[in-house]
Amino acid sequence: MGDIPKYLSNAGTRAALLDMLLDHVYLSLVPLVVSVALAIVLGLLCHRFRQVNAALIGISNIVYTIPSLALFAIIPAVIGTQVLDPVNVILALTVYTTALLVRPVAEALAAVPAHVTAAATAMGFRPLRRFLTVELPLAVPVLAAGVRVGSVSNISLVSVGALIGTGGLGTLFTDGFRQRYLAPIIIGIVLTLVLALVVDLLLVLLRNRLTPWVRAGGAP
Amino acid sequence: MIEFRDVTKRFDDGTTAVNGLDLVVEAGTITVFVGPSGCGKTTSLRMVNRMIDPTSGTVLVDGKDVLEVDPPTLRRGIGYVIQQAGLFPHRTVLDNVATVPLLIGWTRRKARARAAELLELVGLPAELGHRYPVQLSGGQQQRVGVARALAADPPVLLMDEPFSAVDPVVREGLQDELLRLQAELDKTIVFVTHDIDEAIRIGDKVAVMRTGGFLAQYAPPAELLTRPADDFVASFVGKDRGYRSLSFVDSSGVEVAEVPTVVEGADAGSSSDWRLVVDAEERPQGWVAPDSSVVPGGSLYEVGASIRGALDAALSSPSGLGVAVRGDGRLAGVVTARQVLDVIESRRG
Amino acid sequence: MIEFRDVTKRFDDGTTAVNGLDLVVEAGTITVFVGPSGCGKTTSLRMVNRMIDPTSGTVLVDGKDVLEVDPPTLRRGIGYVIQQAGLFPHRTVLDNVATVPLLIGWTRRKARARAAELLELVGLPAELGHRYPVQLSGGQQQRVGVARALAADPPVLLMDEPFSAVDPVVREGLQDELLRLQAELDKTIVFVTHDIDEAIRIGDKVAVMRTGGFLAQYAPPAELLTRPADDFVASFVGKDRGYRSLSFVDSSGVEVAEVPTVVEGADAGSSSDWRLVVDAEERPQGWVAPDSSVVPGGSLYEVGASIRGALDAALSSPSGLGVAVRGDGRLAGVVTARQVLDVIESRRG
Amino acid sequence: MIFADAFGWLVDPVNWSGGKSIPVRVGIHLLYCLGAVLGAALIAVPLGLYVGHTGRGGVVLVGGSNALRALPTLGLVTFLYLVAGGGTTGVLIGLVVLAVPPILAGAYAGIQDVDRGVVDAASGMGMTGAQRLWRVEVPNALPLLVGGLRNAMLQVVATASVAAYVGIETLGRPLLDGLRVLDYGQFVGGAILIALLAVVLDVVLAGLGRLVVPAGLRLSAKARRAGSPKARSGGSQSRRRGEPAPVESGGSTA
Amino acid sequence: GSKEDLGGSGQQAASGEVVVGSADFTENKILAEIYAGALKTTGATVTVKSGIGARELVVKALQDKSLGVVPEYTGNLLNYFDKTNTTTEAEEVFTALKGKTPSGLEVLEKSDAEDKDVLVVTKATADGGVKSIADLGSGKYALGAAGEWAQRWEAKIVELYGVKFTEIKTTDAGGPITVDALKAGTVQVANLYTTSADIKANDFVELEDPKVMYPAQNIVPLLRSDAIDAKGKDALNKVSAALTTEKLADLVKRVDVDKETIANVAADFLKSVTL
Ligand SMILES: Nc1ncnc2c1ncn2[C@@H]1O[C@H](COP(=O)(O)OP(=O)(O)OP(=O)(O)O)[C@@H](O)[C@H]1O
Ligand SMILES: Nc1ncnc2c1ncn2[C@@H]1O[C@H](COP(=O)(O)OP(=O)(O)OP(=O)(O)O)[C@@H](O)[C@H]1O
Ligand SMILES: [Mg+2]
Ligand SMILES: [Mg+2]
Repeated sequence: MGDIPKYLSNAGTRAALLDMLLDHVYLSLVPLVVSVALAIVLGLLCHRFRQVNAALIGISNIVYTIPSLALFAIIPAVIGTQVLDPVNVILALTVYTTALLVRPVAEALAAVPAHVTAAATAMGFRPLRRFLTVELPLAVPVLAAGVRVGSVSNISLVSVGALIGTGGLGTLFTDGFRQRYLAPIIIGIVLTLVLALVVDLLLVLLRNRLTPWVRAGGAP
Repeated sequence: MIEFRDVTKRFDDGTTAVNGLDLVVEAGTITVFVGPSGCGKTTSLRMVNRMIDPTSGTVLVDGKDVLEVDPPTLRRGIGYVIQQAGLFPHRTVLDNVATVPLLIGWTRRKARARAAELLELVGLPAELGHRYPVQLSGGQQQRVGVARALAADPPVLLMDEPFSAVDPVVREGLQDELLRLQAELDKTIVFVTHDIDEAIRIGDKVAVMRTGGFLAQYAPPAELLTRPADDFVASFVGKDRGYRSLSFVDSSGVEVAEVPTVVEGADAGSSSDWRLVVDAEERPQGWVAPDSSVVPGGSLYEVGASIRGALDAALSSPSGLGVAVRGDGRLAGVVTARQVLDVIESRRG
Repeated sequence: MIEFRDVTKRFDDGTTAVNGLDLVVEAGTITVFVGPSGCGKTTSLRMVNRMIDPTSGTVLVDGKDVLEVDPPTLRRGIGYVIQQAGLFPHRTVLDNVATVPLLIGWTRRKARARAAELLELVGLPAELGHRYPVQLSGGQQQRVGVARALAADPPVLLMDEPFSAVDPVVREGLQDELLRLQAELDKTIVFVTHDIDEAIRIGDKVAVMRTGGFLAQYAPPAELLTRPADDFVASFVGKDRGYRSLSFVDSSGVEVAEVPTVVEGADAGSSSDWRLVVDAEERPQGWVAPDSSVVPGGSLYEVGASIRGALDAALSSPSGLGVAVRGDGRLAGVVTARQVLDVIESRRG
Repeated sequence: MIFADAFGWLVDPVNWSGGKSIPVRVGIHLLYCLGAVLGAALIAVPLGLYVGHTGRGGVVLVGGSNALRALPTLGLVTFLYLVAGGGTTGVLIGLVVLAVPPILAGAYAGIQDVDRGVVDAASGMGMTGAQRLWRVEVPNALPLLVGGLRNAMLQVVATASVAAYVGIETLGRPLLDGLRVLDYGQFVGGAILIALLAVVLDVVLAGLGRLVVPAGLRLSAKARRAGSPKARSGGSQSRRRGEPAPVESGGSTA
Repeated sequence: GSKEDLGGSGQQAASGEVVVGSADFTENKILAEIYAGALKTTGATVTVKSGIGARELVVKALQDKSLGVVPEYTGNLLNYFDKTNTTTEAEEVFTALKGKTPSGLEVLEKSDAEDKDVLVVTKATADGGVKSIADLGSGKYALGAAGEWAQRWEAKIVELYGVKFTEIKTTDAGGPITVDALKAGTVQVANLYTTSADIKANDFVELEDPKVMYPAQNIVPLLRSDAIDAKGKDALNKVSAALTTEKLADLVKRVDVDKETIANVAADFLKSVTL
């Protein structure tokens, strides 16, 4: 472990680490944001239509069985992106994260008390407005919990992309492994953890900002 | 005015929730729908603001078929108070109340001002406005629900078991509040409950419904108690209906008599009569028995209120003398059960 | 017998839920704890079976400090019925009821037999035994809850708002059931409710509690109605307390008189008197007025029941004559409100 | 055409015999997965039950399991390979770390979600802590517990392919080899095999779940889904979710 | 790589930006870094995308414009472009390669530096009489090599030497798994590369290849013709000229054994070259 200071002493290495970290952030968070939007739409469909619900939950279960590595590499073959295009990783992670989030979103929407939605309808809300201003905000606590799991697992999944040469902190693992060099591996693990922690913290802050009523005294 | 014209609602699963309902709710009155669970009260109510559309028949609000109005527009003109208040947990009390004004395009400032006004109207302190619904007691939430429904000053108000979630004492307070408000605002109100006491207490007219969506009787409450249309209504209004129907007999015919009094704290001396203890403001506090022991008093009734209170005052009094008070709580006099009974019998004749 | 000796419970957050409670529940009686929400009823109850331990003071069951008994052992000897039944969703009804017998080491066969017996006792058909709780109605679940608590035949029964989840009609049935069971089983029962009517109906004694954990009054229900200890109790027992206290006065002193009758369907002829319509089995059906019109009858009362029913029968009757029936529903005679009042007054003297 | 290649690879008899045949790799893959999930269950189930039962340490548990989730499996596996000097231990530990959080969440949430009234009734009847746990809490927690195991299994099956990177002949082998030479047949064929294995294991676990989850709970879940009023007054109204599908429901780890 | 190159790598020619790719082993990464350094001196904007996997992937990346130039090896590259090739001698290979390189791509001058496949055994095995590939015999030993080895060489080794392995274990491309397998005895023969630092470090013995099964593997830049201008090509040629096998092996050792950074090692080397 004494290698770590030596490893970090090189300015080029530090710059490279920063690059990888930024790549990692980009590769893991873009899918997160996209999937939240997608999951909200799909979750809404699930919530409104029983058949869609069954179908989408089934599909997301199947998606979850595809190994991430496979998905990273099949995508270019299927949709014709460039082999090394980070879009592949982003797409793959988007698919996973959406699969992960659809269910909690649908459940959160279903958990909005019927009397609250009925009250909104009775006051003359049109469906879209009701969804955006009543149902969705109330689903935030559950959605946030899902997003937190999604962000953490994305951040750890991006590393696998290193096996096909797609940036991120995972490169530290493959490099370190080939050189039998623990320093980059340890630093890679630590940076991944710290990144996950920081993002999680930010998500908690964001959730708290969006849900002041929850801390006012008990769950909705 | 709300009219149901031969309205039937059959759900997809074959349940007939409302069956040929014919009924007119006069403008400016409170009509209560009452009946056992599942008899179609909620369904009837919801056909007024098109939360549910009838299978056949017509519902008219102020002479206009509701099916001809776009639902959100219709609903914005009809206040709806839902069981358990249905408040938006994610909005402050003030924002909850301001919901409909904002929907119909008021400015935020104006809507908030209106909301604050309404909180006062329903008897809530202004500082509650910045709390969230979870931070309120059940009774406070119900009040907010009522305030919210009143916000855009709709002429029609639908209330579905609005007070069912609170305990009996608070519930009575809310009912009083509603009656006070109605005296002031003069809305057309349809009120659903499964509590016959509540129905009798607040309804100008009561519609008793029976399982299967049938209207069993539609009449003013006094008539319901004295002349139930059939056994179902009779058993539904309960076994105290004779006593309760006295609520609709006023007590003005009962002459109050004077009674010897003792001011609280003063020496009672001795006497062979029961003497009423009063405080410095002449408010009754209890009785001194002939043996000079002090005993708590019975219930009080207000002069001019219903004769039910007068009878209960007499029955509950240890001296056999029911105590009448004026509106300000001061002693008016005493009555005996016999006197009350005389009045009741004279009314019957 | 259960004794509370100066029992106080203060929770970690500083809430004093029960404050210096001193109270004795006699063996073989039903004591009801009643009071507004949060007044400490549940906390008091749970100190009996050590679901909660008191901060100070002593709770004794049959003279023995409960703190000296190992909680599971103590609890197996005390039946506990929880609000909303608390049935085990993963076990059949029969296995739910057999839980305690199995815990204390009965054989499965014996426990099942006992459970079946208990289902019958609480009025449930045997075939329900093989269902799961989710397959029962709310009222049925409550009955199973009671059966489960009775399974090991514990001398003491704690019931925490056991009937609060069901509608008023079913609730009344369950209360009757409980009274019937108690007549048969002679348990020492502590019953918690926030419904004063329920308390008065089933309690041999009622403890009215006040927010802050204070005992406001501990008395038999009749006394509670006629002599509430203070304003809080008076307002809590409600304003009809004079009338309701008549529930505890029996009607045997009221002599019934004969009344002319007309058999249903037969020609009524004409008469200047009110005549009672009866069916072939002599069960009252309504009245024929002097103008020969048929009007529905008032409430009926059973001879020997409380005088409250007699008064209501008289008040509700269109003829002014309250109709008394025998246990089998056949006409016994009629009474006037005046007669009833005479009896009431004679009782007071 | 990719799938045609994959099919070609899958049915090529060459791939069905010898030391690197599909059956052998499926076997190895399966062994690692079962081992990892079993190991994780041995750690996570008692821990989850304990924390759920006593209510102590919930915050630490949730925080800790979230941190575990953040550990990159590839990093862990390579790190452990270099430290332990071999692949097997490293891969097993890496997969166990992966499987612990979902199982923990399932066990913990399962116990936590048991209706308060039911737990209360159990103690009120004189059950000891252990009796309450085993006779009431655990049976009621089974749907979520099994759900947690299914989640864990899915993730482990998908991730065990990484083991090939450190020289273990799991189904990740065709994946990595196919990738090196862009042999899509081999590559997609491997992916399909992994997905199939995951589905089969999931179905098996779901079946197992049906066997162990008491009938009463299944009925309650069904009634809840149907929105029947009976279910609302039933014994388990505080349970928000029915039997969870394999996809992790975020709510349970909030 | 940095963020900017992630999305825009396709337009590198137009913008004067060059992406240098490398396969996933140290030597290739060093070479990529050296190429990048050399190209920078010509004023080009250069980014490095390293650790991409095998040749198949790299070539595809060059063709779909993800990459501009990669360090390659003459023999393997020729075999890749021409599956039927049989030439193995350095000049012949290079000439053939130039002819077989698909249009749009091209190779520059080859370097003297060479890093070819080599089969190694432990000292103990060598002492037991195994000096040449021919001594491996049939059904005696297990081989550890990367996944694609069997496909490329299994038939050839039978044809030239009659060698059959009991098992061809997939390990990795000359990385820790292969070395560990050989050390642990799970395989007795391993496919490594001549510049590998592990050979010396572990006293492995390189087997002779008298029939030249493994072709010459001179370092050569493979690029997409329109990705690099004349100045750039000139710079790369100078790099190739300055490189020798010994220098390359030393560079690899400095990274793999002494844990110096690839960038430093590459920069050091570039200082010794006059561009
Ligand atoms: N959406 C629906 N689909 C099918 N049946 C329904 C639906 N809504 C209500 N019902 C049925 O219609 C009948 C009347 O329901 P409604 O809600 O109007 O009763 P209610 O009088 O309001 O009862 P409660 O006092 O329990 O609220 C019931 O039998 C109910 O089960
Ligand atoms: N575990 C606890 N920690 C802190 N305070 C508690 C706890 N349990 C109860 N309390 C408080 O103690 C007081 C009495 O509670 P208790 O449950 O005994 O009331 P209750 O009379 O049964 O009310 P309800 O009719 O609503 O059931 C309340 O203020 C309650 O909030
Ligand atoms: Mg209703
Ligand atoms: Mg309570």
